[in-house]
Amino acid sequence: MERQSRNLLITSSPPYIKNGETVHCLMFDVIISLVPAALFSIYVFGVRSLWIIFISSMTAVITEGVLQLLFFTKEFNYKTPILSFIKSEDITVTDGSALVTGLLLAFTLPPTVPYWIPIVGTVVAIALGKLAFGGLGYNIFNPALLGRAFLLAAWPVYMTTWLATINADVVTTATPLSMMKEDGQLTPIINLIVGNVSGSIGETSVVALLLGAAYLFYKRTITWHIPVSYIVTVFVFSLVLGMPAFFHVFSGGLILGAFYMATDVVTSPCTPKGRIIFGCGAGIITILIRKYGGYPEGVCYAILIMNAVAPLIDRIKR
Amino acid sequence: MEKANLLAIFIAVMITNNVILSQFLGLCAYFGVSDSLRSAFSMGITVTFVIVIASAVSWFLDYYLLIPYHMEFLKTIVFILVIATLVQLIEMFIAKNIPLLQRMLGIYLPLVTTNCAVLGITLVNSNEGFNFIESLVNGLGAGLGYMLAICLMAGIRGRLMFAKVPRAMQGMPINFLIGAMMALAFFGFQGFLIK
Amino acid sequence: MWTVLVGTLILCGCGIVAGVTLVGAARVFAVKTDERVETIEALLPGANCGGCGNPSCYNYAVKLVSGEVEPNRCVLSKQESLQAIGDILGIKVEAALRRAASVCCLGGMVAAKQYEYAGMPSCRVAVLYTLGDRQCQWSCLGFGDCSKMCKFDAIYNKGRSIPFIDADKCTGCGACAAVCPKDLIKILPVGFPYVVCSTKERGKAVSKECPIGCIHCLKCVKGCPEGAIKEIGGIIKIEYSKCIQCYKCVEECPRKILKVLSTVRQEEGATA
Amino acid sequence: MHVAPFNIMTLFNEFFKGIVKENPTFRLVLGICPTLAVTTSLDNGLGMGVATTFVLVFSNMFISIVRNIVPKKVRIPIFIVIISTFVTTVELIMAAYVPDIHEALGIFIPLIVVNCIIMGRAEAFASKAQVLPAVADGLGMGIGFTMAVSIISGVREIIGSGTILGYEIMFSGYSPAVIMILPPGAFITMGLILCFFKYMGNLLGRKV
Amino acid sequence: MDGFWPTFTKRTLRPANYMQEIAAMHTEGIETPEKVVLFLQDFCQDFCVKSNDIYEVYVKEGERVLTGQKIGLLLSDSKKLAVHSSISGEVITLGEALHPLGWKAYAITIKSDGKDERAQLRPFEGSGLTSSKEDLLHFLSDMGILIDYGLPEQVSTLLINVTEFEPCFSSKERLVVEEQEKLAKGLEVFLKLFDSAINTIFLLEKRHQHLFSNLRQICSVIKNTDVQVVRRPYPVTLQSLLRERITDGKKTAMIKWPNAVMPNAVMPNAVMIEPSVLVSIYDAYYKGEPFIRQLISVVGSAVKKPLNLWIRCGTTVDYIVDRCGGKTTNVKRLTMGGPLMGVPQHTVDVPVLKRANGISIDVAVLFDDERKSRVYKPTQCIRCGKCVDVCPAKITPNAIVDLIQDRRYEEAIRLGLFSCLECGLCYYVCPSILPLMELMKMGKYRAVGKHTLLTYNYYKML
Repeated sequence: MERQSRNLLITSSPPYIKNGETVHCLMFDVIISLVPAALFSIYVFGVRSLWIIFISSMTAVITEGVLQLLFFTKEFNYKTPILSFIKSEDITVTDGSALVTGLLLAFTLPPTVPYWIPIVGTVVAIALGKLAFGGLGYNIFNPALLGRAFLLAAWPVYMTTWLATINADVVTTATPLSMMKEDGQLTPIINLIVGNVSGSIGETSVVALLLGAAYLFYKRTITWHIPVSYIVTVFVFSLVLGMPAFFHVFSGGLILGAFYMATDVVTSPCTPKGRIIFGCGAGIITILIRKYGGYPEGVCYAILIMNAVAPLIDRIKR
Repeated sequence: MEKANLLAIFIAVMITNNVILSQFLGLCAYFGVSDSLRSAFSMGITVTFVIVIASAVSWFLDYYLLIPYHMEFLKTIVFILVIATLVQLIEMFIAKNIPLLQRMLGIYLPLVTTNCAVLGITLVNSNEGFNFIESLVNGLGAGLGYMLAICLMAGIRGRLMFAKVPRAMQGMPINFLIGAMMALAFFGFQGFLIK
Repeated sequence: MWTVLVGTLILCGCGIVAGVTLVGAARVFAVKTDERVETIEALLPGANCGGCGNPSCYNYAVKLVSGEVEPNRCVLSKQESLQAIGDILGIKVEAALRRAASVCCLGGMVAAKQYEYAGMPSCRVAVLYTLGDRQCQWSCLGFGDCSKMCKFDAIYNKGRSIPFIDADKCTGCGACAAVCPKDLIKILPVGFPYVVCSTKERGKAVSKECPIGCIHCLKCVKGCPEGAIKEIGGIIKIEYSKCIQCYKCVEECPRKILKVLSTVRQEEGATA
Repeated sequence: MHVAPFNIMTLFNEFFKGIVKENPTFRLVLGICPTLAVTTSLDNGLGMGVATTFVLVFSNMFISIVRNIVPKKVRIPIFIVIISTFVTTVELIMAAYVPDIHEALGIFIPLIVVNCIIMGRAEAFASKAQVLPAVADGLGMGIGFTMAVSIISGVREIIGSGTILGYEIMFSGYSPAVIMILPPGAFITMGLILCFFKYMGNLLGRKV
Repeated sequence: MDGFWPTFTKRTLRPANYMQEIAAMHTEGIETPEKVVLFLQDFCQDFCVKSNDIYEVYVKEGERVLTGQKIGLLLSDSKKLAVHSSISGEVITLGEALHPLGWKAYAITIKSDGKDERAQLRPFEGSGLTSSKEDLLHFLSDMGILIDYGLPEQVSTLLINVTEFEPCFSSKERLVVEEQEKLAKGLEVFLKLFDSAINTIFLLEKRHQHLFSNLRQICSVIKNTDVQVVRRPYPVTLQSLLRERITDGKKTAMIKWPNAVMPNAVMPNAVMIEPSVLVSIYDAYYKGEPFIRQLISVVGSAVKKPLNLWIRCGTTVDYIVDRCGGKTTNVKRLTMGGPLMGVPQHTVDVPVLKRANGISIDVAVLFDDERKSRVYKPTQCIRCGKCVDVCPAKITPNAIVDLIQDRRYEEAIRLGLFSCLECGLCYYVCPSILPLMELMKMGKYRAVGKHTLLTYNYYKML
């Protein structure tokens, strides 16, 4: 009946050409752009940081795969899990977003954490931060930052023990920001830019991060609005409050946050104006926390708070 | 000095110890009324209004009636009476004089009576021994903090309307998780302004 | 003793002051409201299904009180609550016919294709391109936009198929009918015959497009003893006020296109 | 108006429905403020549960007694006054006998007044039922609430400080997740438990 | 697994000018086809598919007609438009035929006798009409050219859209290069329709800079004329939007104006036309030749070589496929109007869409074979905002589509659903492969009323 001799044409919605970009592309672009920073951290902090990155990203992928298999596939057969994994159309773990979350989470951890910390953090990030909302595209908060905020609140001791770089004589030390906060001691800008300071795995080297960011800009995976408005606001606002502006721009996780976390497409506003507001808001909150708050670093919380505000920004500025 | 103290109270109750996210006051309405931005905003305004007035009235009662006669244990009863009466009064007043506002706030006003934020803040005012101005500032900060949290929640829930939230998570569970995440985000303000 | 006395006095004082203020305020700011609306709203099912043509049960209750609509417009209410509403309003309520949604298409995926549809799996979108990918313009597209609308799980699709309607669960609210881009879903009284094909073509033109469609032989029209069945503008229509449920038309139909809308689940038709 | 007939079976029904079927916390999601605020440790949770149960039983009883003499228009203020009387009583009792729990619960004892469970039961049940069913209902609801609060506070205490009622129970080397006894932990615990109940409900509902 | 692995190529936000070779292609004429189908119920592609119900037929079945002979008349509320036979031959059927826009419509089918005998030409000079606006308008509609906004009294700016929105067409470019004289003279005639001197602006894309000198020459002849180089090309649907503003104030209440579309050019009373209309006007005014031929581009993977063709109106697609060296059995997808905004066809028997209205689209035909007509599977929106970045109407397609799927049409309209130009760029860039434009189109129908589509449909199912 269906097979007629007549040549049936295919009909679908009009645009017949695409620029070939898919969600996979976006996600793998981010992964590629994170490689320089990862390599640098392995060089500086040793193999330990490689292990943390590996554990974190693997846990992310496995968590997402298993949870999607259990709760998101429509007809899941307990007897043949692998078959239903392959057959199901609802499983989107292959799009690489879980890998990005795992990587970014590992980047925000200190290199000294015990190996179970990234596991717990990633499970929380993927399960509560992302899949509870229905998966990629629906989450309100950046999963990686959520995981980090969770870990920081749960195990503050582990999360604030830092490893010195290989060039230093001591083993544990403080990050430039906490040195600034506690002793008022400024770290030389050049050390901050190269990455010869202690800090989280991925956040130390500004050069490596900017290298990756340049790739993202070239691929148009991210737009300039959020990073530029974020960094400019931090710079200007810290000048206004009489703080060392260059130090605040290059220290801590600001570069990592501005280029990789705040630009997470799902959790930021989708109009250019909205993105600029988002960046400015995050910048102001970051500096406020760094100046007046109890924590030395405010990027994580600033972005999370702005994530909560993003739906409102979208509502107003579209 | 005086001003800095007031600012500290204001910031503390509005952001650092947000009335919803850290003190768990007024959660029923927070989850119940945050389904649309409009109603959330109305609720926020109503709560702010009622808290400020209730703070003022209860301060007078506390300071001039209960404390002189050492009747502090009657605080709860007296305050809740005051609040219930106040809400009723405001409702009637609005219904008569400002019908537009009535249409906006109508269904939320009765909800405010059983909102623990109002009673909680008046009790805190009394327990902390705030003076009149401090009570007012505390009430205003609490109300604005309430409004902030509920508006953010409404925005998020407006977006969630399009999300494919898993069935077991739909409704209350996901709302609680959002609450958790907002509380986590507001953690960043811990130790704010305290030197 | 002193404590008890003062405590009592303070409480009574507060109570009296509050009471007097409230009573006074109630006098000053009196606004008339109709309590019946709330009572009636409580009696309504509260599903806000829209079956009565109002956006919510509250609006329906307001209209009921103002006397604009009949109480039996609500399809979800049980007879007792309808009666109770009638008592409040002081009017007599007649029992409403039980109605259920029914898809008036028999062929669906059996009808001949005119092109391969590769767009979004949604009837409302597919209908943009020549009213769907079937040659028959009145065929169900089977993407199940209607089943996504149902609040009562009464209608569902199996893959791409004509939706199955569980008339037991169906309340006749009409949400599915409102969404159907081809108006194939109709809300019809249960227990009466209905025509399961909507085509306006006749004879061979139908057979070419769909092997099981209505060819308009008009045997049902001739067979009806009450003259309740008529062909108007190419559609066979049954006047339910005249129908005596003799089911002669159902027996007469050579292609079994007339069926009785029963509360039993409709049998599953052909799928793609 | 529905009046429950006096019958020992109905009494049992009224009692048990509050524990499982209409559990105020997990099924109806009422009175969440104290549920989240005071459940940092199991003894706090138990204290809160017992206090609420006490208030529930007595306020239900009294409201049921006075239900026929209270004019409809002023019933809510009167209910509130009755409830707050018992709340004040409980507060004074607790301050006298368990001062440390009273200290830990802080303003949440007076806030029992505005707990939706109590007001809700008063409005929905006690104002329409006879005394005995009302007491049974209050007791059932109270025990249901206490159970829910104990579960939440137990989970939070075990994970958040590695103890239960102050005794170390977790394996050595366990580092407690402090977040669980902080506000976000309360939200997370509550959300996940609700999700679990809903998931089980869906699972069971599908089988039936 | 195309698009699974990242490539290091830069992704464009606008389709590049693929098929460069067609740009250099000179236009070719096409000999008279064997048969033409001419509709008496014509439609213009617009926000809704509209049709006129009333028409007059001047020929009978079996009658012999000459090329350019007037055979029918389309009528709607205040407009009328003559239809001319584009070949000489015999009328074989009068009745329904499949229209490229999807519905069946009343049409005259003419079989060619191969002689292509011309009917008498009637240029404006010898027609005895006065040079008043009304007469000129009447003359043009009698020649098969409809100026859709009637007598343009309020119009203050005339925009001539030389930009090419679709990536693979070059018919406008060829028109400017080859028919520069006709364009200038046609514009002169067209300007006679307006009372006072109005500004005329040629809109030229940056990548078509080489046309600048040609257009400057036209400008030097005619007063108040200018060339403006713009960054983005404008979709043809913008014409309808602008015309809507001139003619129907009520309907435009639903449209949120794309104020940022054309930073300098959008004035309150601007209208936009395609250059090809001017060529037709020249032919009619000076030569007396009615609208019987049109320029199309033929591209696609099922075609051996892409072409710019002059065809007779009503030529069916299968003839063109043969003419371009393709096989009809190879054709898997047929689109009328380009890869971004075209109308999908489900059979090769349809005639080419007639560009009869002054506002309608320049037609191109796109054939694809099996390989090219692969369909992507949509995933969910990740809110990347790329659709917002590219949207020429400055609306937020992702938010609107969310609302449409939730059936909140009121809010969708408030967000500018009706200023969607249906240009297809949002789908082009969407990494989630969501059919945004399709959903917007659906939303427009549903927002106006569920039955709009059906009432405009010829079958009138209600």
